Amino acid sequence: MNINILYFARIKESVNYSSENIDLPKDVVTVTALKNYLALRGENWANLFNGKQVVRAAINHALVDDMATISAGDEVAFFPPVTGG
Amino acid sequence: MNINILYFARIKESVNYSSENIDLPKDVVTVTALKNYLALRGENWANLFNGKQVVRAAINHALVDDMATISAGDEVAFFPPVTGG
Amino acid sequence: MTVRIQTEDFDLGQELISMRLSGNDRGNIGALVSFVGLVREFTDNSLNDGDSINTLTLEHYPEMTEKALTAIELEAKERWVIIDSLIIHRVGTLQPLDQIVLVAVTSAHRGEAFKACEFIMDYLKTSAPFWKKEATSQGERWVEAKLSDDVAKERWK
Amino acid sequence: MTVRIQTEDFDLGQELISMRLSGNDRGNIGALVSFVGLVREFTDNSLNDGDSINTLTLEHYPEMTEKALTAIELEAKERWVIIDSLIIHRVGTLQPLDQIVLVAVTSAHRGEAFKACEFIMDYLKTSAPFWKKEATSQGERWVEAKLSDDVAKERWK
Repeated sequence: MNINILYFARIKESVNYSSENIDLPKDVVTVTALKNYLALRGENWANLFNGKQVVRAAINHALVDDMATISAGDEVAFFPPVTGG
Repeated sequence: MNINILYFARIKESVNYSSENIDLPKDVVTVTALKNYLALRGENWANLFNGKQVVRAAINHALVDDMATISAGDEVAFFPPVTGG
Repeated sequence: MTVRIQTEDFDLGQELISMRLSGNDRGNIGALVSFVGLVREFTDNSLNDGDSINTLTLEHYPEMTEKALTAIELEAKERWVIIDSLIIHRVGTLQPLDQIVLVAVTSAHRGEAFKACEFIMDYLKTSAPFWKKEATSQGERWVEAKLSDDVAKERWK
Repeated sequence: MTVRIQTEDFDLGQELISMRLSGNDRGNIGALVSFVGLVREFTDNSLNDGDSINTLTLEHYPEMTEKALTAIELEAKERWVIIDSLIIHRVGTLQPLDQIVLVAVTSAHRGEAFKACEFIMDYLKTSAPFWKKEATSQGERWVEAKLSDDVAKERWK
């Protein structure tokens, strides 16, 4: 399925772009699976998405945990813990 | 001993004056004793100081409880529970 | 630490700007918490709920008031790490929608400023010598102290 | 209930006057509690405490930010009897002493306004998509999330 991914703050700087549109393999249907899939892209990505750093996720502008399910057309965002206020 | 007494708010209106300078009998040395002494002045005073209404006291501008001791020259104030803010 | 008792109104925006920007410690201020108490248009009590208020008159005990409020500020400063605090309390005759009281606290972090500000208000409500009298459509009436204010104060013991 | 995300500064006094005096319920407002978050002059963390801050830049997730803040306001309105709430959060590049965020809450009674205002700040700190980057004398650095903010949020559960 096809989704949009957005990256913010430290993570955006680390992967060096802010958004992408990708086709996911059929078995990538949760946030955890998507993180594992992205971690395969190289060292940079592995460091971010191997679970040693806290990477928060939102689906369609709502915070979700890593077990959340991804659907076709979703906007998935990855970012560090928030620090506003 | 000689002291000043001040009355505020509902109590001031009830006794109909705001301050007085009086000589206390020797045995009137606590707030409780002073309240009991004032209660003897008549029905108005009895209603206020017989313990059925909450009447707070301050000595020299500090809130005190009824067991506090009064000294010559003190400024004793009587008032209802405060309602500022 | 400042305490002001006054009949005139105060400019809330100016007071808060001055809390933010005056003082040598201004660069350490991360949080400014303020409370403003206002005169409502209707009475709110069990006896005569909903009478419309014409005026609210605040009496106080001048020689004691500032001392009592300063003692509350000092206690807040003992309990929390705060940078500055301000209390302005009006006396005299006010109208509905008027400002009655301002309490403002600055600190490096928000938790301390929130706690100190609410503490000051809870103590002011129960130990500073002010008394309110409402003039309503039904006549004049001294405002009764609220049990809920005593309960609020008890939390801090 | 209002949420504004903006690069420009806000006039704190005007915003609070407008909370007090606009709205049909203004005659019921007895309490106005506000929080302002400010840029400090020095960093404050275990790694590089005390570096002087030149600028603080706030990034956010535009499509999500307003939705997240509105959800927090709605939750506050579910939990406490409040009259109105306002959140203004700035984004972009700020200087020391600048205002970052305003949260203001009106209610009939102070307890509810204090709780709702602090609740909104605690949730904003931990669930609204903003990220701060400090430019200091030692270079640029993303601000780390604080465990104390998670603890503050847990209190409300």
